[in-house]
Amino acid sequence: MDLAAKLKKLSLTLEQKNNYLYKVVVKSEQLESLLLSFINEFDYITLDSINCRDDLEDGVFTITYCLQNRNRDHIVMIQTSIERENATLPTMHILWPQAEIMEREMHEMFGVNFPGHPSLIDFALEYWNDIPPMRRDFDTLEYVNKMNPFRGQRDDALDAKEEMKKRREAKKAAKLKAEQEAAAKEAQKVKTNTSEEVQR
Amino acid sequence: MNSLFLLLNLLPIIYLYKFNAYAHFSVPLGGDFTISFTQTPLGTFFAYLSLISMLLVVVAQRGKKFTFGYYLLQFLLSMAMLIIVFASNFITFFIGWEIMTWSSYFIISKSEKIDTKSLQKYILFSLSSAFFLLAGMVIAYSFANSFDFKTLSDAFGSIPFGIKVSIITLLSIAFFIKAGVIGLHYWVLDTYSRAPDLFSSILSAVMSKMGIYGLLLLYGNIIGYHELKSIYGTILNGTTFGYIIAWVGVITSIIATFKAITQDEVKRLLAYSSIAQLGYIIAVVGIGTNYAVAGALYHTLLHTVIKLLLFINVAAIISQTGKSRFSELGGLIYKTPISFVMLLIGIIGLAGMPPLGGFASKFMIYNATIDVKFALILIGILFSGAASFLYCYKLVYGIYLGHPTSREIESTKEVSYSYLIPQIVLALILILTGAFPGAFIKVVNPVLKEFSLKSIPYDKPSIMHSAVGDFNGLFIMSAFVVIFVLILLLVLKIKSKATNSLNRFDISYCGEIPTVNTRLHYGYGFGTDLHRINFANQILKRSSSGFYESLSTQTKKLSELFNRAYRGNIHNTMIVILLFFSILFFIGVSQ
Amino acid sequence: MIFQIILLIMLAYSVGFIYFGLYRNITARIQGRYGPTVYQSFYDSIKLFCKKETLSYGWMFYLGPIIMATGAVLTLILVPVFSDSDFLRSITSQGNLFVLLYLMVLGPLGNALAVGTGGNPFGVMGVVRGLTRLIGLELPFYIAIVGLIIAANSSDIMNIIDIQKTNGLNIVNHPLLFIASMISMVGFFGESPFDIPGAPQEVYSGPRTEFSGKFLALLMSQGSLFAFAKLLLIVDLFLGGADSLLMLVIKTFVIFVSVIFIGIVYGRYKVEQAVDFLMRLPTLIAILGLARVVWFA
Amino acid sequence: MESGFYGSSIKCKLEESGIPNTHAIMERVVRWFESRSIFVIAYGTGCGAIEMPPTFTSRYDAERMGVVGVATPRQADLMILSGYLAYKTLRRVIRTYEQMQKPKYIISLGSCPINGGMYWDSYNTIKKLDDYIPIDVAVTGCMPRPEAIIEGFVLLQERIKNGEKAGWEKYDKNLKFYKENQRRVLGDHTDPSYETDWYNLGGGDI
Repeated sequence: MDLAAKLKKLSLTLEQKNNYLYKVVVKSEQLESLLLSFINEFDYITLDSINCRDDLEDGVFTITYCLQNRNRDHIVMIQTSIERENATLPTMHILWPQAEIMEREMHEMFGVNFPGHPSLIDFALEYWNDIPPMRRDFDTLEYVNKMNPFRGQRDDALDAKEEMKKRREAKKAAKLKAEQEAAAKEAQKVKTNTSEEVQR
Repeated sequence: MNSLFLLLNLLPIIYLYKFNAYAHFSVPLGGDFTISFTQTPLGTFFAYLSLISMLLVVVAQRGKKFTFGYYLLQFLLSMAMLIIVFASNFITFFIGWEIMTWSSYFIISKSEKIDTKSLQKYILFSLSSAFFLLAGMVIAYSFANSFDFKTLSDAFGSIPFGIKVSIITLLSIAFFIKAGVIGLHYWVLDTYSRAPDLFSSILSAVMSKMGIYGLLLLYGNIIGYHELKSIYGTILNGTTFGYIIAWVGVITSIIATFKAITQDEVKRLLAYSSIAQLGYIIAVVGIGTNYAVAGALYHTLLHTVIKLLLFINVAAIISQTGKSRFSELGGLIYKTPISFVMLLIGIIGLAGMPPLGGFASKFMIYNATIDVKFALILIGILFSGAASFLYCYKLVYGIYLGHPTSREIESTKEVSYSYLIPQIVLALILILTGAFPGAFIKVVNPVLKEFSLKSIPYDKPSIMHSAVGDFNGLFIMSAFVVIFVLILLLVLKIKSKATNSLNRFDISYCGEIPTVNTRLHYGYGFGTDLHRINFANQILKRSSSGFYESLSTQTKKLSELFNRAYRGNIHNTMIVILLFFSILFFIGVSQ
Repeated sequence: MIFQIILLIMLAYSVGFIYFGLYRNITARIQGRYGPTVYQSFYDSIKLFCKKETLSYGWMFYLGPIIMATGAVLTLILVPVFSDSDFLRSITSQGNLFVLLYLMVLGPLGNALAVGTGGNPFGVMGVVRGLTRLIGLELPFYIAIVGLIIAANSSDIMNIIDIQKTNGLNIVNHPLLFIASMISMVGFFGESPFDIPGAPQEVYSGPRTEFSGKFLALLMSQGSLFAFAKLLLIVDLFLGGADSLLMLVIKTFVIFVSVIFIGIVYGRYKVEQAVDFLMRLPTLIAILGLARVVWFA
Repeated sequence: MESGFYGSSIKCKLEESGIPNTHAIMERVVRWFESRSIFVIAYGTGCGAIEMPPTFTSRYDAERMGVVGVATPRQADLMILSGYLAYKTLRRVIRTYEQMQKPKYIISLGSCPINGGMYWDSYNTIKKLDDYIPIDVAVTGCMPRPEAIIEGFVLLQERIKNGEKAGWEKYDKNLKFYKENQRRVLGDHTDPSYETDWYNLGGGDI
């Protein structure tokens, strides 16, 4: 497709994931100009999402912009990677208005900074004073245990294993009892029959 | 100095008290021109009205810095109004009218908020009213050969029909301009809102009533309602003339009411509301039955009282806070409680609610219209009355209720006593007229006799009689008070305690807490719903200003034309002047 | 006479509450529910009176509901109850129809002051919508009232009742006026489609947003009194009053139920839609009825 | 039918209360009225909100027990918290609860308010709601059916009628405990410490 040719000029490769999903990998310096050209020249008017992946091992965030053009027949993923510490990205809310809230969420969850963003205020977490929760070095379980520990068991609570064993035994005993009673009934029946015969 | 002018304003009242009815004295100026006065009951009523309200305004002006000239002009104005109400011929009336115009003009020009445009508006409209008056009286003179009211009214029957109509129309327009009928109200708003705050009360309460006095004098005294009936014929049970004037009044009141609701400036709202209230009066002035005249007079009195109260109150608040818009004021109820109560009494009167006097006058007006079966007129009045609740509520809410809109408002103190005393006096008058509505009939009956209408039955001051049923003001007020007190005691006895909220920002606001930047005062969005209602929108989107603007531009063009004629050498000018005089000469010959 | 007044208030209180209970029941049945007991509104009011806390925003807020209740009681005692007996006749003769028309608005305005003092913008929004709706709502009602007054040539309700004795009920003589005033009544009872001012969804239950405990209870009680007074007024004006308690209850109940049945099947108008509607069809009907009174009677 | 039933129950209660103590009797009567009319503010915090409409509308008609929905916390006696609460929600919930007028009760729906439920390891969801505000009746289940909710209403009504110690009394008694729990999770931003100096501008005093 002609998009590949256009990207060739920018010395970028367009690799095809499947028949509707394409992917471009760019350096973080190129990103802004590329996105500009995508909306201006290639007419990709829709920004589906901005995704962030925390590659702790490489010490980078991998950011992915998913774009669609007018005839919504395929998606182009523009992928770039930025440093983890004091990570910074250009804000895209001028090109795509919906980018504002996506970037706001990313800033809150990963601590990525967007210079010139109009509203980088609290989004879902109010007054968050820990490291951003979606980073992989943020230990969720520890945080949860610190903030709101589990509810301890009630003082009249019972040990589950013991209870199960007791119940099983009780069941067994009941079964056994029932069998014995049945046997006794049988015996009685026989006795009565014999006694009748005796009367006759 | 203030006390001196207090005395000066007090003197005529005392003098008037020992003045006997139908006293007459005149100063001949040679020819038909005489300055002559007669004390009629109608004139006495209006004289008392203007003098007492002037006195109260002077009381309110105590302790403020007004120049000697200001006081002098104000005194001149009140004297001018005395001349008007006691004049017994057109010359005297006209002189008084002119003095009133000019003195008020100079007072208004002393305001710091005034600008040239509105000053020009005021003087232009006042002068045009004076010229209409002049034209009317000159035509009348040319047929009756006398400026005197009495001789004119005797000779009026013999005047040809067209001339009668033209005289009535010219004089009516002259007075309509003063009263600010819709279409001729262009000057009212800017003047009322830009004039000195205390003088606005005089403008609205007293000077507009001079128009009403003129109308009553013209229809009742000079021409006479029977004459009007014979001129215009009858419709339903009243006169056609009355029907036309009534429609003028009703349309005025409805349009002004809807305009008033959407105003953001306090004094502009009051200006519109006073136009609307005068609309009620004009609606019944023309009808000319005894109840109609009584209603007109009664509403004149009460509107004077109410508008004085409201304007003085608003002037006090403006001087205290320096703010004059609803979107800037608000939340003053616990800062200035006495003023709040005064304004509350004022708007209850303005809305015409039963316990206070405002209802009695409106009741008379309703009866007058039912008496002559002008159903649509009555419905129009009732309708604009229902709409007027909105601006009454806006007035009290925007200033006193809701949340304070700025930090300065928070530190407001109670207004000074020189403002409060007149308000208290006026509020007492309102309450008394509410309790004893019938007492006013004693004042009206002589006027009715003067107009040769049959008088209204009167037995007790607390009972208001009318053609279609009567009501007992004292009973309703006392019942209201008693029930109120009982329920209050009941509620106080109930065991569930009412704890006072620590702060007024602790409102249930969907779980959020409003901050400084949250706009909690609804004064911002008040009356915006009206624009979405078709009927109201039709009224609100039109305005008379466009017409007058175009008129002024056309006049400018015309003057350009004349200017071109005068430009150049002296000969053309001479020729133009010669032509003009020759035309005049030929006209003179031809007659 | 005091005894009679107390009797009347008790009657109106109980009857009003039972009517509102029936109203809730009928609504429930129409919606396919079982519905609460008939005395539910009474329970609610008692509960609210006995709340341990009640929030107030200063003396004006305190007095507002009391003014409203006063207006309701005054309206109630000024409407004639029985057509023949001289029950409270000495009081009802003190006022007339115009006094009632204005007393019906006095209470809500008094309460509006309290709402403004509370300072909740939702409450004031509700008040403004209510007053705006009133512009449209009063028009057909006023026309109907004026028509009746001109027809009877008296604004005294007793005379209107007496005239109906001689020449037929007004509902028969002036059906158009009756229809118009009933459409207004739907609004006066705060029924759909004219119930925007107190809408819980749109304006956060409007004027009553900040009221709690005994104030809310007071508002509810005066509402039932006021409703009964309005029903009495309609019965007196159009159904020729009631000569016995039974007839009174029957006639008022018939009016009440018909109002419910009109109101219950409609959605909720916006305020401008409501006013536009009221200014078109009901006003036209009322004007026709008025014309019939003024010219062809 | 209910009225008859409850009426008889009141009568027998009075009989067993021995010496007729008018004050106690009045208390009982008032409590009975309170139990018969409950105004609900339904706070849809989580997925449980979807069970609210069928509870209050034609299918399971809660109004027949005098349980009616209202819009504002000022008029409400009972707050229904349906489902899990994020910290952000918890702040509003506390605000709303403190705006309700006493006596006031809370019903929590679902297992999330009890022990976190499926959000047991979420960094933004509280586990034990009763640490922050007192819960009168906790209806378990994920989600509880409307029948269960109505069961909760009936239980609450019984408790009110018997005059058992209600949640708001606990909240008043150990306010310190609740407040410090709230402060632990919400930081120093719990109500009423949204400090603007507007906040201390007093209203009018009677």
